[in-house]
Amino acid sequence: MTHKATKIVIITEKLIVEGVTKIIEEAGASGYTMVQAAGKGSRGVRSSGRPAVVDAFANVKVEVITATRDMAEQIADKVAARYFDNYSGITYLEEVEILRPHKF
Amino acid sequence: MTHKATKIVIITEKLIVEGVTKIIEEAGASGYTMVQAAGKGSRGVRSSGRPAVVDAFANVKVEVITATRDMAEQIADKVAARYFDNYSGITYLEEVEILRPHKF
Amino acid sequence: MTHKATKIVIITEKLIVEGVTKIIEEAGASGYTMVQAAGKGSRGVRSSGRPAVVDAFANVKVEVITATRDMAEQIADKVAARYFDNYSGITYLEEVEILRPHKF
Amino acid sequence: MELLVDFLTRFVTQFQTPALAFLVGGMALAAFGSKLEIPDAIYKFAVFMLLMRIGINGGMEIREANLMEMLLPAVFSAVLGCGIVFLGRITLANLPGVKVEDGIATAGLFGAVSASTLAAAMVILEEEGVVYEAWVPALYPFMDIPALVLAIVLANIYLNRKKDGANTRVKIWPIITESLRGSALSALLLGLALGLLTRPDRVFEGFYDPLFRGLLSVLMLIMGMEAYTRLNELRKVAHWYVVYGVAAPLVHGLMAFGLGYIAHLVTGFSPGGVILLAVLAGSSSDISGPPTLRAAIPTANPSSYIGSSTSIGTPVAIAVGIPLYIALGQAVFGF
Amino acid sequence: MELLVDFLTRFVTQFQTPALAFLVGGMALAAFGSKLEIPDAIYKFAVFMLLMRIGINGGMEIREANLMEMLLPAVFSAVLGCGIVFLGRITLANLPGVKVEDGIATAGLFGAVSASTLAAAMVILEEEGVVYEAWVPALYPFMDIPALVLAIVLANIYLNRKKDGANTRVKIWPIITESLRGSALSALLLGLALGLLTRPDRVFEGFYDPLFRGLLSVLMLIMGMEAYTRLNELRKVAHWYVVYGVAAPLVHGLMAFGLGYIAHLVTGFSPGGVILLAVLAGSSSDISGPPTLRAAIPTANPSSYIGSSTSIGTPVAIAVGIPLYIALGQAVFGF
Amino acid sequence: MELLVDFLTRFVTQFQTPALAFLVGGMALAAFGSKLEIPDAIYKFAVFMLLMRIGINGGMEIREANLMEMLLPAVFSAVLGCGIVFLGRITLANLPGVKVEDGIATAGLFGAVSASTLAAAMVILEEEGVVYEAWVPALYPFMDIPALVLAIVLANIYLNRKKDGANTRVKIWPIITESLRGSALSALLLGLALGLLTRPDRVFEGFYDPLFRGLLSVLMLIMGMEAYTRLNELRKVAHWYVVYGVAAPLVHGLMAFGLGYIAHLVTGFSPGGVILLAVLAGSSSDISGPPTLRAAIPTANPSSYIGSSTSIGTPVAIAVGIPLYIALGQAVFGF
Ligand SMILES: Nc1ncnc2c1ncn2[C@@H]1O[C@H](COP(=O)(O)O)[C@@H](O)[C@H]1O
Ligand SMILES: Nc1ncnc2c1ncn2[C@@H]1O[C@H](COP(=O)(O)O)[C@@H](O)[C@H]1O
Ligand SMILES: Nc1ncnc2c1ncn2[C@@H]1O[C@H](COP(=O)(O)O)[C@@H](O)[C@H]1O
Ligand code: NA
Ligand code: NA
Ligand code: NA
Repeated sequence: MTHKATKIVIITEKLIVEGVTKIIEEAGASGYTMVQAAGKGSRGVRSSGRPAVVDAFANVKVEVITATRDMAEQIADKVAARYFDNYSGITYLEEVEILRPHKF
Repeated sequence: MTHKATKIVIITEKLIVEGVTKIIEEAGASGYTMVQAAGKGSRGVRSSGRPAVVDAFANVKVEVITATRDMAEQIADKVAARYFDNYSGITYLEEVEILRPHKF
Repeated sequence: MTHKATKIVIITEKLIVEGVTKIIEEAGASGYTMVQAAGKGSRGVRSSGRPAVVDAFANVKVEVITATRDMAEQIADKVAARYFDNYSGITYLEEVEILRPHKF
Repeated sequence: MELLVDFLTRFVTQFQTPALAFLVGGMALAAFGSKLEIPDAIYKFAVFMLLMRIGINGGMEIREANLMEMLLPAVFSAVLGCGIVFLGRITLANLPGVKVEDGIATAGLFGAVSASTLAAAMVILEEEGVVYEAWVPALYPFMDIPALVLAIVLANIYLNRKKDGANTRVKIWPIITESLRGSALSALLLGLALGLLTRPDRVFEGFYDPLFRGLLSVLMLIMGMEAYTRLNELRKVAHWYVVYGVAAPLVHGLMAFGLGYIAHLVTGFSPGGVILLAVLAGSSSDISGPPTLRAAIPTANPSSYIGSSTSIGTPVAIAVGIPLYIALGQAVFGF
Repeated sequence: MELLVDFLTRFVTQFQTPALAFLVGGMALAAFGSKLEIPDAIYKFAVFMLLMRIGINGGMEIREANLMEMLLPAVFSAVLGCGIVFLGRITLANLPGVKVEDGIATAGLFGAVSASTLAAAMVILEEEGVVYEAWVPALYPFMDIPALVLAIVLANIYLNRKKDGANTRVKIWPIITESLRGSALSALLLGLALGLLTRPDRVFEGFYDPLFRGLLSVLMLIMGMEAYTRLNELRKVAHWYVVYGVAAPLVHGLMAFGLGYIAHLVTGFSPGGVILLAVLAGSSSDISGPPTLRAAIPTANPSSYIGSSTSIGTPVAIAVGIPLYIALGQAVFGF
Repeated sequence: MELLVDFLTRFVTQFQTPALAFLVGGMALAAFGSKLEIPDAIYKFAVFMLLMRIGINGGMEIREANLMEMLLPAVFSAVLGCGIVFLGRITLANLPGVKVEDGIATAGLFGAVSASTLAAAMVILEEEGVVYEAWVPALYPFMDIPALVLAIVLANIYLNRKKDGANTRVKIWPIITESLRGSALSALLLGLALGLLTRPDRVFEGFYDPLFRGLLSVLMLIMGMEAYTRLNELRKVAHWYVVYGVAAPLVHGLMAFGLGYIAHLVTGFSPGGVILLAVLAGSSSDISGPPTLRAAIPTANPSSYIGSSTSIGTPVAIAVGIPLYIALGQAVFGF
């Protein structure tokens, strides 16, 4: 049997990853997963500060599985409020099904 | 409040990534995100041309959030039509919820 | 027209990736995709054995698109049963839509 | 007149020295759309090696140096780092079309130091046979830290005032710590400590020193590609950045040459040292400056400061600045 | 008879030379299932270093060379590059079980050049004390580009004709540009330009040259592992690829030896040069050839051409080809 | 008494030798929160280079060595590898708060060998002018494999008995193969084979040997950062691991010194060889040991064994062990 849970995905600049994970931990999530990413968005112009020719993968994609939808929205709001005026980034939510609800 | 949007995922060979992102941009998407990937599929035999022993992560996984489902399908169809006879790759769609619809 | 399929995601230690992909292949999946990942979870303490300062991305995120939900659950159960007592890892399922069902 | 001729000859010959040749080569490759990639790991390691080389050597020499001799150049370095930022604050940051915090951040980057520009000058001076006190490259942090810290403080003062007119105090110590923790200064200081406190002579002579020149050529290639690639970011910001990017390195270098000359008169600072001080001041930070500023002045647009520094400031500092200061040194000191 | 004995002795000794020993070592590791990994970044950097070393040295020598001397070998190189592709077109590509475009792509890869095979031969010749004009390795692009371009053109002509009988023209210039932009030719040409136009002597002697031999050993190890790993791809394609992979390098090498000998008679092309020309022709591209072909002839199955080149062609070109041409050179020129 | 003074002097001077200085420097950087990163690719390549250097040199020397001379030290190495594991099984693994399989895994790691500790000792001995048979480093696998295999076997026996009282047999051969396939032993054995069977002298002298010392300094830096970073893992396990981490390296080293001394008396094993044997025994595996144990004894908690080895065992083995054995050697052999 599976249980519904929410996944929140945050794609943003590597530079602020520490701040983002702090928000995630403070929200009480049980963990998170991070992947190196490259990308293009509306702020393609905002350069990362690392040499572009050697570090194209300067974005990160952070995923958090949260037990409640509330926690997911709270994380998304906080990250957007704190960072997305000055740093590039997007967030979105997805519904997922987990098998071992005690983990989250 | 959140809004429905579609995510299209394309997993294919690094070699054609430029062509794929061109299709995405021409379709009018507001951006895309790319991740290095390794994988195995039906065409495992088609080798990438880079030394396999040093470059195992020769696939890319490209994700695009599109405002309309139409745009997502259009991207998927174009990529498949143009490349998947000769290059390995798969595509699939997911429903996601976005918080700031003006971004997409 | 699109068809429903299931995506199973397994996030775990790189060390056991061979065992995990073997389970996936034995279950009859048509392929899988792997991405290097970093993460934090309940077992943050269990170290990977590779120098943490040089190999922070010591997790992998494995994704499998399966034609039937059954196959997905079977993979998830086997991986959890065989590994998750001793290695860190989580799994979850998502619904996706595929365009070319013969591929899976 | 003779100075000019000498400078021009040197300027042209300069393009044949490997440092500059690799820089120009990198630009040409990028312009041509080449797919050549130098892996990120190699870039990071080359930077580490350069800074360790500079640090260890500096440390070994400081061990034997008369510390008093270092004092005046160190003070001048800090004065220059701060002076450059103040200068940018009252010029660039007030120009039409330039956002104040963008201008301050840019001045901070130009006040800070580029390890690769410094390394290029060291190699060229060696080839020219111009000597200098080996601790001179160790002046790096004395100029780099004050410049970055001051820029961050000035930007915060400005932004606070704009926001609420209030007079919130900016905490300086965390900015300094943050800056010391960056990868560039960490490596340099580690090298300094190792050179000062231990006996790394053999590993220095067998590894860090012989690879210096070669890894520098690789870095120059990367910087050339980078300079070209970032050019289009500049198109999105005010033209004043281009003017500043061309003029600032030379103005800063000449200011430093002047102060260095005073140190020469007062404490016998070597001609080579004066030239290197000018190079330090004329260079703009390429490795740890940008992320530090990006994190500490988030509202500043990085396209403005990174574009003007990487695409214009650095090429000018290397291609025009270095031969200029050498020609000037020759004219002034007659070596 | 003596030639054969000489070749056999040389062939056996050859396995003790580092180049071949590392190649065989890599195969053995892969066969044994070793988990040893050489990181991708190191591989890319080693290839870059090798090509820069070859390019810079070539450039420095061309500066002093009599350009007329280079003319005939350069023309012969282009003739060989094209000749090899035509030969493959009328033999391999017409064999039963071989798809025409697969055969053409394979011939293109064998007509193009492998930097590591060339480097291995240079090291072995140096150890044998056989000298050659230093510009010989710079013949690389004269053979590589025509071969790749011709293969792409022939494949497109064939495919167009098959599709609609029409006579759509294939554009050649974009293919050449694309090929020059590849990482291998970019690095080689950059090195050539730097060697020709600037004074990179010190960085060459202190960095690119001394690391050459060592990084080559690392590359040979990788190529050995790769050759073994790709063997199973060959199992999925026609047996003719195995036959071609064994015979073609030697046939091409001997063709080149013959043309080189003519150049020796006509313009005094050195014996070492003749041998290297044979090595160039006998080698098959391993770095930039495969992705170029994959992008330009997408319908060709890469398992066929990469398998036959990496797993068979390259080991044969190194292990059999190089000692064969040296023995032949000794017999013919009596050095 | 004199021995103690000598050891203390040496201990203090030791901190000035590059190997230790970089280790301490790495710890300091990590403690300070530095953002310096040495890329994973560089780490992997440095380890590869070190093991190839040790292997090739060992192989070249074994070629000329009297194999009989090696026999006794090789047997002693295996005896030590097993002895250390048995010792840990009956001490550490039975202490309160220590899970039996955790204790066994830890003993396995301390019985196995660290290539970087070995390399550091080689560099220090060279600086001290202490000579040894060049095949001594090639004793590595004779100690490493038996230790890891025995630990895995003992843990499995224990776990099987606990589970069902049954007497399931543990298969030894797959464990040995798995261990030989690991990246560290693969590289070492490849180097040995190349040194033994081929003529890699030039590539050894021009590449693997000169880079040895420098890459070792980089590895020491990484190990220092790692030691500090892992310290907090230790807080989560029993205090006994700390005691074991401090005492075990020295006890094992002294046991090996004793056996080495017997070999000295019996077959004339050199004083330097005796010291290196002590270093091998005193070191604990940092590269391939941990993943091997993690895969083969999955229920053992890696925080316990990796923490005690990386954060305590290795620093003690290098900073205290190496000078101790040298002082002891001086006292005993009077060189
Ligand atoms: N429509 C999109 N689909 C997928 N990823 C996107 C999209 N838009 C932006 N991104 C990602 O989000 C990052 C920041 O976007 P932005 O803030 O728009 O510059 C980009 O670098 C992309 O990696
Ligand atoms: N069932 C699957 N689940 C997840 N990824 C897949 C699946 N099938 C194929 N892939 C990915 O798509 C790539 C190309 O697949 P193919 O065209 O079947 O060779 C593979 O290398 C995998 O990365
Ligand atoms: N709530 C979560 N959201 C996303 N990823 C997670 C979460 N919890 C754990 N993970 C990932 O799963 C890995 C293993 O988790 P664990 O077994 O809890 O240590 C972590 O390193 C993360 O990469
Ligand atoms: Na400056
Ligand atoms: Na060829
Ligand atoms: Na040991």
